[in-house]
Amino acid sequence: MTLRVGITVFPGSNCDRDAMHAVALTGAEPVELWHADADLKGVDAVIVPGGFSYGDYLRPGAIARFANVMGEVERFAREGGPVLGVCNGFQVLAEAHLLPGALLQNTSLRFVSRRVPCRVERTDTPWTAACEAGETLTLPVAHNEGNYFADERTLARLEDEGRVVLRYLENPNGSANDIAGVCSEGRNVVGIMPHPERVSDPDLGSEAGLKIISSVLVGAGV
Amino acid sequence: MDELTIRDTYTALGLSDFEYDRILELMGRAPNYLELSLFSVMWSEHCGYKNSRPLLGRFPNDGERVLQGPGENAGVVEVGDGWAVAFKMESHNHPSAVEPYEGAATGAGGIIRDILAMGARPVALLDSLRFGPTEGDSPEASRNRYLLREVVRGIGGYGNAVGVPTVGGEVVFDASYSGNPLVNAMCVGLIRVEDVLTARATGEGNLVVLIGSKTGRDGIHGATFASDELSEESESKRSNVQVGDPFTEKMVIECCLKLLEEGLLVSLQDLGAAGITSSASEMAAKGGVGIEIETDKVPLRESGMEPWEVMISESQERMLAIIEPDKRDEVLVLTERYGLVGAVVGRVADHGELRVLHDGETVGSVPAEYLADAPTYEREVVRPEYLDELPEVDLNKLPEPESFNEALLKLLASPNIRSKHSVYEQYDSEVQTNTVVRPGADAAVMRIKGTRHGFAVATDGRGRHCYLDPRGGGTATVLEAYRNLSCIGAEPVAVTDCLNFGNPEKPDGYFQLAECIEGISLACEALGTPVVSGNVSLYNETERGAIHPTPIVGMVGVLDDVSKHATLGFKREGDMVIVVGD
Amino acid sequence: MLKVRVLVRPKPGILDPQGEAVKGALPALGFEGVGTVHVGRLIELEVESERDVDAMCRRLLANPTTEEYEWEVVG
Amino acid sequence: MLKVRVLVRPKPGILDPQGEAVKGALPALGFEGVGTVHVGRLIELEVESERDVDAMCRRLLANPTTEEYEWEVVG
Ligand SMILES: Nc1ncnc2c1ncn2[C@@H]1O[C@H](COP(=O)(O)OP(=O)(O)O)[C@@H](O)[C@H]1O
Repeated sequence: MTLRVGITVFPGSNCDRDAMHAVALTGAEPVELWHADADLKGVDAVIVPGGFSYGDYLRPGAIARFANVMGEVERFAREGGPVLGVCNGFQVLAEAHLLPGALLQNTSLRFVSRRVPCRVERTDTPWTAACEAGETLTLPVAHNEGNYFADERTLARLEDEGRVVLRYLENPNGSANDIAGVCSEGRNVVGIMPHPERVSDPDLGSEAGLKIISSVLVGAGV
Repeated sequence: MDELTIRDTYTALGLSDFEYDRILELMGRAPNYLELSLFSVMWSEHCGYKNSRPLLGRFPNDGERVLQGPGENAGVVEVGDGWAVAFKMESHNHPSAVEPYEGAATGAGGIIRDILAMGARPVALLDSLRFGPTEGDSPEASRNRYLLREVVRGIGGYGNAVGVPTVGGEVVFDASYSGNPLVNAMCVGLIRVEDVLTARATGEGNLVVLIGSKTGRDGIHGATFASDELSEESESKRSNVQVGDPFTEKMVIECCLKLLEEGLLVSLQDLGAAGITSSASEMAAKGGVGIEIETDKVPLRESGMEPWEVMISESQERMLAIIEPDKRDEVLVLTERYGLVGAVVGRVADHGELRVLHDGETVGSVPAEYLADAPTYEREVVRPEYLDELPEVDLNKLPEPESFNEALLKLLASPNIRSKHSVYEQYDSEVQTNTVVRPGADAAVMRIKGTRHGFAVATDGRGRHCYLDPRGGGTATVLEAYRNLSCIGAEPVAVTDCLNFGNPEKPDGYFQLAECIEGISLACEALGTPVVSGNVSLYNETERGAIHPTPIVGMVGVLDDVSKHATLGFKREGDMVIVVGD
Repeated sequence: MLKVRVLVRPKPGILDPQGEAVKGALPALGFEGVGTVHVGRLIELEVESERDVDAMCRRLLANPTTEEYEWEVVG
Repeated sequence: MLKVRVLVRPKPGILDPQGEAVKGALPALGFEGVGTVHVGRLIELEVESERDVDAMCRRLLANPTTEEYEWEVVG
């Protein structure tokens, strides 16, 4: 059976095609999920990709979360379906309250595009199952609002419950506790700022990110 | 209008007495204000290349791989496996001097649409930048820092959001650019050989469709403005500057590529300087047909716009397409799907004129070929005196530094040599996942998904060299780009350029322009790298004088196997270091 | 139509790097003696009734995790 | 210290893509009947005197090319 991974496309998404390419490299089938259609086309997992949905106007992710497709993504997530938000996708999931916290502007007040070493903190999520706990992945970040914020209580809770999934070893944006990615209480929804799809193709020199993209196949026993 | 007011009017529009007389002669009657506006924007230096066209003919344009040379929105060269790249460079110097963020952003947006107009998907951006010195506490240095910061933010703000990676460029500091920064953006697009489009209107009765944003009073007379010297007065013309919307541009890209994929377009053209006027008249002139535009059908952002304002508005993120009448509904369904304005605003006619209608009445009509054929000025090339007054420098007489280590560190820390990572880290250089070699190397290397092929691209410019020796500097600029590509393992194939110069009406400026073009041409001929597209930015002068003559060359090379490329940096201890060449 | 003005600002205690940057830039321009600075968002909209305005703010215009808002009818 | 509130908004006629995007989003949330929407900036600062505020607005807080501003002392 081929696993089918849906990739949402909002107006202004710009990593949707990259995510599809990476998903195809894992052997899964990428399925485009158009923002205006409240239809997940029966996919087994969903990736909300990076980009500038609705131009990032107002706040990144603020408008995209109300797109028709997001109602279905929320339902899918509540039912335990694996959902990965990458960069703008993380922002969308946070705005939709599928993940705690918010992504504020980088403390440098600048867009930051570089490779950052990150430590995989947890492998008990559908999007890190193929990684080794504690391993370092060098992943590209490219964002203006990646500075993870949550109030003290929420942060303490995230740490206690082991919900910090990915942590920067060199903090590029001022994130609280060097957080690069978190998961939901049910652990099925994961949001990360780095772009695994950009380091998933041997032709581009690194496959560090393929571990993340392909993890969902492990969980599904494919 | 009496004679004096007429003269005031055309002078205010930037037309000379000679040009006005020429218009009278061509038209055989006095033009009305709208018609005069059409001439004024189309005959500006920016659109009409009045001072440079005769000189540009010198560039070699042909080559085995060339599918499209100059004259279209971008040049196109074949890469292999049925793939081609379209590329062009363009300046946005004046807008960036006045409003650096939006000036740079709309510069990136404009060049992306040029590539799109060829039918290509934009896959890489480069930015070649020049600023005055940024070190120190002087107001000038602080202004230059502000320009640097905002220009870089503007390029990133647009390129990052629109999803085209910025993969290379340059930043150079020199006093001659103080108050007149150079912002040149280059875009490369990928296209199948058989899909290359031309901006040519054909088929009487075909429809003209405007796609993208609503039209506002943005940049009215911006093209004329771009051809003025910067002065106190231009500060007051600030309302000319347009605001970019990369979000809409992204939708314009996806929508137009979809329309092409579905075979719904006859022709496509971007709306740049001079807006609908330039796009429509160029498409009509090239196709040997006429175009009628109904200004009341153009969706407006502001109420009460006059027909002439609609015709020359430079509102960003708009494209003009020619379609067959029976494709109308399909086209409009798609523009709607992408959340864009899609409006039938005119039709192709057989009368050869650019005719403007409002509420059914003709409010102006000019033969398109007149608009597309601005008068050109050829001047005498006179060697400037400054070249003879340059101090002779004997390198052997320079004192040796006391400490070579210190001298080396000082050199490495100097603004023009030190790492530019603080600039390119603000650019997304990897979106689209084709970037094989990212910024920080001699050239960027891009792969073509699904093939082993790739291409490499670099920009170079040598303003000071061109000032001291215009011809030699022009040649050296091409050679530098050629070396950058060679070093990375690519076979250089073609060139785009942006000619940034001072006032060509002054003998020094004209000489520099002519000689740099000669130098570039000599190098391109010797190396077999034809010039397939380019852009000219003249009148780069402030009260303090002209910038250094700064032709920027963007060169593209091909790699048959993209995995076989070299990167910078010593790899292993014990490896040998070899110097090649003189 | 009613004209409504919405002010959105970072919640107290939330890091406001933009505000800090503005505060940091002012002395260099010769403006001394500036205390705290905060940067937020201004949204001005025309609505038919004020009934929905609060819901718009809560659901879209402000992010309750990091921002607070106030609004008033101004015309 | 005086508390000053500065409102910065796009000049009339200047493209306001943020405002357009918000306007476009509201119906999907079930809020109909919204007219124009404009998004700008709110800056709140403490100053010792109001003397310099206008100059601050002109030189730093607003971009005179594309934006207009107003300010008032609020406390
Ligand atoms: N404005 C810029 N935008 C993007 N990349 C840049 C820019 N300026 C410099 N770079 C990148 O930094 C690297 C070094 O640039 P430069 O010092 O001009 O190289 P070189 O002197 O080797 O030609 C190159 O990879 C170049 O593409």
